[in-house]
Amino acid sequence: MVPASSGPGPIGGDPNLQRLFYGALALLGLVALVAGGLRAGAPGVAFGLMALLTVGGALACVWERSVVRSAFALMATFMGTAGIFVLLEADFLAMAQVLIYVGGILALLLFGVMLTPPDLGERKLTRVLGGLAVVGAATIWIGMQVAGSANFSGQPVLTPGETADPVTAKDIGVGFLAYDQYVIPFELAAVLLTVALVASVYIARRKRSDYAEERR
Amino acid sequence: MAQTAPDSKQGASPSMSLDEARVLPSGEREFMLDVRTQDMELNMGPQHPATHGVMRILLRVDGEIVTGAQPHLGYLHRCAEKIGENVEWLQYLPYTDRYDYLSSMNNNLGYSMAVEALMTGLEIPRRAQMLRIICAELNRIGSHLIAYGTYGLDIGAFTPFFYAFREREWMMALFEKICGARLTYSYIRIGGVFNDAPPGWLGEVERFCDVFEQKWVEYYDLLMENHIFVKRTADVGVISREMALDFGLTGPMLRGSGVDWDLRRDMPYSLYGEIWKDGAFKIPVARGEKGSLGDCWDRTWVRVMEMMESIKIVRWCLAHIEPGPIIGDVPKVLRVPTGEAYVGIENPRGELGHYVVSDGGKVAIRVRVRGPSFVNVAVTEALMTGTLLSDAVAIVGSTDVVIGETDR
Amino acid sequence: MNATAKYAKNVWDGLKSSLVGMQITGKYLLQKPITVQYPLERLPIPNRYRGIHYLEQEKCINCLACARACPIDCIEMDAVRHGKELEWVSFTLDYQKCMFCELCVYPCPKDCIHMGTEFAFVSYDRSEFKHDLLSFKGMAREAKIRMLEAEEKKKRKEAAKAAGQEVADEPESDADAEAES
Amino acid sequence: MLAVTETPLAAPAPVGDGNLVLDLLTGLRPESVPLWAVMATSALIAVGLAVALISLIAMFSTWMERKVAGHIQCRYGPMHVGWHGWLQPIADGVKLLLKEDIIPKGADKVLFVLSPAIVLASLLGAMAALALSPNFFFADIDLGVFFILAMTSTTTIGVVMAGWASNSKWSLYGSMREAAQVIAYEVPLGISLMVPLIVAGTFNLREASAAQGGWYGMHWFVFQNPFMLPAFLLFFTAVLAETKRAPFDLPESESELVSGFLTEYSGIRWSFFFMEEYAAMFLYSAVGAFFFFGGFESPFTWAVAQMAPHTIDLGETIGTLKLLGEGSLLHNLVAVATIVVKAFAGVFLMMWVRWSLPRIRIDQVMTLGYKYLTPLSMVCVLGAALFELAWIRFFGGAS
Repeated sequence: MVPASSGPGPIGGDPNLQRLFYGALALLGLVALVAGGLRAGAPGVAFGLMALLTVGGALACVWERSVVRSAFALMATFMGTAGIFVLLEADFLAMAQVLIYVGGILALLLFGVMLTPPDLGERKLTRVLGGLAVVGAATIWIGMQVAGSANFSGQPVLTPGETADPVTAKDIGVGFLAYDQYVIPFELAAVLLTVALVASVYIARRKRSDYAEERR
Repeated sequence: MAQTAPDSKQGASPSMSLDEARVLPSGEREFMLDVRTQDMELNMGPQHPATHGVMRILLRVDGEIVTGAQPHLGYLHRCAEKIGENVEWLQYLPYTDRYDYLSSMNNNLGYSMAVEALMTGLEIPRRAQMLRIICAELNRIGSHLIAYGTYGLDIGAFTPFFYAFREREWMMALFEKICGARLTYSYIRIGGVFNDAPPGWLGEVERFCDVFEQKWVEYYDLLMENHIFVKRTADVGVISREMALDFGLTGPMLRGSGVDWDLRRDMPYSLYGEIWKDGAFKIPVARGEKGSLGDCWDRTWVRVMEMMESIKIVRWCLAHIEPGPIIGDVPKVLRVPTGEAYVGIENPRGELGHYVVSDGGKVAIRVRVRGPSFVNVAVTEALMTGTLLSDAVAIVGSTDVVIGETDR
Repeated sequence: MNATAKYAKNVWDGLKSSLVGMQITGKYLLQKPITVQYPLERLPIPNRYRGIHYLEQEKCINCLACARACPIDCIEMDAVRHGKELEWVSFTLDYQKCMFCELCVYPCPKDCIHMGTEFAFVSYDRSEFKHDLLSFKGMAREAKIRMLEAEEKKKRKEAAKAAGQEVADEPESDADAEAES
Repeated sequence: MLAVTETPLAAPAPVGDGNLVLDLLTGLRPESVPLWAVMATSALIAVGLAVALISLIAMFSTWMERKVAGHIQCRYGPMHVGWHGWLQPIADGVKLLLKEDIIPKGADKVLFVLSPAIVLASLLGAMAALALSPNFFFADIDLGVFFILAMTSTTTIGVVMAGWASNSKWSLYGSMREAAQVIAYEVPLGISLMVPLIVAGTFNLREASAAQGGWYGMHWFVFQNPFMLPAFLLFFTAVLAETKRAPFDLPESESELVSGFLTEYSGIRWSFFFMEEYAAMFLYSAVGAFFFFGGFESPFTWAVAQMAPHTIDLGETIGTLKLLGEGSLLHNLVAVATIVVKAFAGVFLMMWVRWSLPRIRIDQVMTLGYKYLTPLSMVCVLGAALFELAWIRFFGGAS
């Protein structure tokens, strides 16, 4: 258990870089809020706020040098996601998100992360570059997908003859358990998470030879 | 109980084999997760609520598990023994108040008896003996009340502490009436006591005994029988019989491990031999009722039971006390005959020994004190290894150390 | 005891002992507190209380018995002796050191130093803990008169001696009458 | 925020769903002001009220705690500021505000400052679901209890953050214990709440309260099902652990961890954590009152509701004001009094337990949570469900 400050320099890294990053984040947030407000009034502002929380939290999570701070930034992401669920009138999903992700998983995550010493070489360009390339490619791909399919006019997309009662996010929330199509992926994800958990414990396991060394 | 002393420079020194499950005395098996962790050094004290003063315990912890502990003493050292070699015989008396400040009467008694042992021909009047025993036993009650109350605080129960202090307050008021002080009495002097009991005092002591007997039941029900308390203290910090003898433990620590040894009975001094023969009191010895023999619960139980036995002794004295002189024939300027003497008495915390050497002058040439707390606290190091952090606190509390006495 | 019985016993014990404890504390919740509101209300202090000293200065003969008896030498006294009379300079007691053991009280041949019932002792300045127990400095008025008289008598005696006359001692009552006039 | 999004924005018709403040504002609204502005104003008023409520609860609870502790321990407790010291919390508040603001040198300043805010904010959010009377509430959330559980679980993160940011080993211990403890006790807390939820059939606090109105206002859930009382005991125990109250105050166990996660905090930041603690106690007690002990319902509430309706006209803009009868002003006031008394009775019970019992060790906390409370609460849920089924099957479900 090494406290956060044991590494050289301030916890957050170079203060100027920090200021630059968070300034840019604040600017992004302002843009999101104004854009949302102009486009859709009060709900738009709410959406802008939630989007800022989600995206900003995710960015800060990647940016921050201290693992624990990253984990705390994740909280903003979870809360923002929950807010978006609320805006989509999926109340139950939103609350489950908060209860399970913030109250449960994040607390567990912190439990583990707080025991981890900081990795001082984590922000080396050579190490970050590969990840950055993958993330960038993914972002571009998702952006293209969204741009191709999203409807920016604000009007519901209706094929002729269909009534205006589409499946809402609320239904999707319940549908996770009700509709056959989502059950298998859901269970698969659960199995995958369990395997990952067991694997991480296995990796962190102390081997007998380690004791032998320390005892000497 | 092989112990590995914690070494701050090397890595972890696991006290138990980590790849085996530890079998608790109750038969449960306790597993340790086999995950790579790093040990942390934790400074408990000198300012910490659980160290009962200014003791420092250097803990080496692996998460919540203590892997090593080392008590550090000396933060309250006042050179009491050296002062004893520089002031006159009587003048040292106020200093004896101050090493175990919770049982000053007993300290006074121990020192006075050590000096009296050298003064052949000095006879202590019977009334003075009675008053001495009444005060010493009342003070034992007060001291055990503190032990009980602060142990409750260590475990997390606040209220027993206040109830204990309520009765202790009365006890102190009684002492205030007879000698004028509430904590540092200097009441028992060489040759007797320095003040007779004021009128009505003995009756008030009787009333105190009556009320205390009723309240004692509450103490027992409130804390000793409480399930949480039992779970916190039973099977924690087990001192086996052999270990207790090896560490030289005395008093409730020793009796808590099932060793039937009490100086009041086995090496009787003052009138205790007579009282014992009269069958007035018993010596509570732990039986391992709630867990295994010698755990924290047993030690606390011994203290709580001793309070009642002290009440019985006080009652015996009240029944047998008669008017008479209160101090023997002691010259104003005391010159103690040449010789050396060691007198050990049963303090609330164990055997308090005074070793004095005189060359016939007004000043001792050597005063040595065997403080029970100093000896008892040594065992914490051995007990804490392999326990949880909360247990470490419970163990320190159960030794009932008074730092003034460990450091002197 | 098998596991199930143990489990049930744990639940039962925990519940029962908690309720017993709460019953005891609840009983006291309804009773009147035993403490007092200190600055407004004070508990009686017994006569033998060993509080802050007081000195009967007229009786004191500056014999230093109390200072010698003190284990920590916290009493210091200073007086100038004019024949039988004392001119007081100081009689200080350092309460930073004093441990209220009452050993200074018993050796006093004139029974003039006592311990009072006052115990509250608060100050912003440590130097204030060095108390001067004197109620007056110098000499008491009567003592001064007695001293002047004695000196005058001595002078007269010497003058008479110088004059070669044998004068008998004047009676005490005359001296008193003169002093009063 | 939730009040804004709860009802569809386009639909003008029943705005407040019976909410007094919202109805009043809608009545006063000039034509030019858009509806969302009214709802936002209402939400802001609600936020202000919630903040005031938390402060008031914390003030009264601290005074009560000190008095209860004092009298249990044969002392008086605070006596000097005001009658029996009832203004003492204000004096303390002023003192805490004026204290030096200390941030330790090695601390992570951002997180150190942020954590009290997160702790208090999440509790403020949770307060939104609390209904004070049938017609006076902040946000009428269908999943009221679930929302409260979700929001209060967020305080854990704040506490963990405080412990980490302090950069003290004792604080770290406190926050680790908090994380472990809360994760362990959220399960039995939720499951034991399932028992009244089965009987009530709703997550909404107001609806649950309305379901207990029979038998002259004494048709409480505890009397409706034999598994309700054990479920309440389990719920109460889990709540003690969730709110970090003794005997589960391990995150800040004074005798072991100096002050746990609060060790490095001082002044007003420190008091934020205490405001959170007391407000959480109140909130959970209120939830307990709603789902076990009748909510707004008591013989008094019932009697007021039975009175003949009496209304007065306050002009065109506001409309009529009901004084007596169901849904009237008096009915609401009595309901507020009922729920506040019930909630503070719960708070008092927590205090009584705190000053009577010793603290549990961390491994025993885990044992109690996972091995005792969780299975027992599951048994309670199963039993309650079977009992309900049997009741419906054999007695026609007239409960």
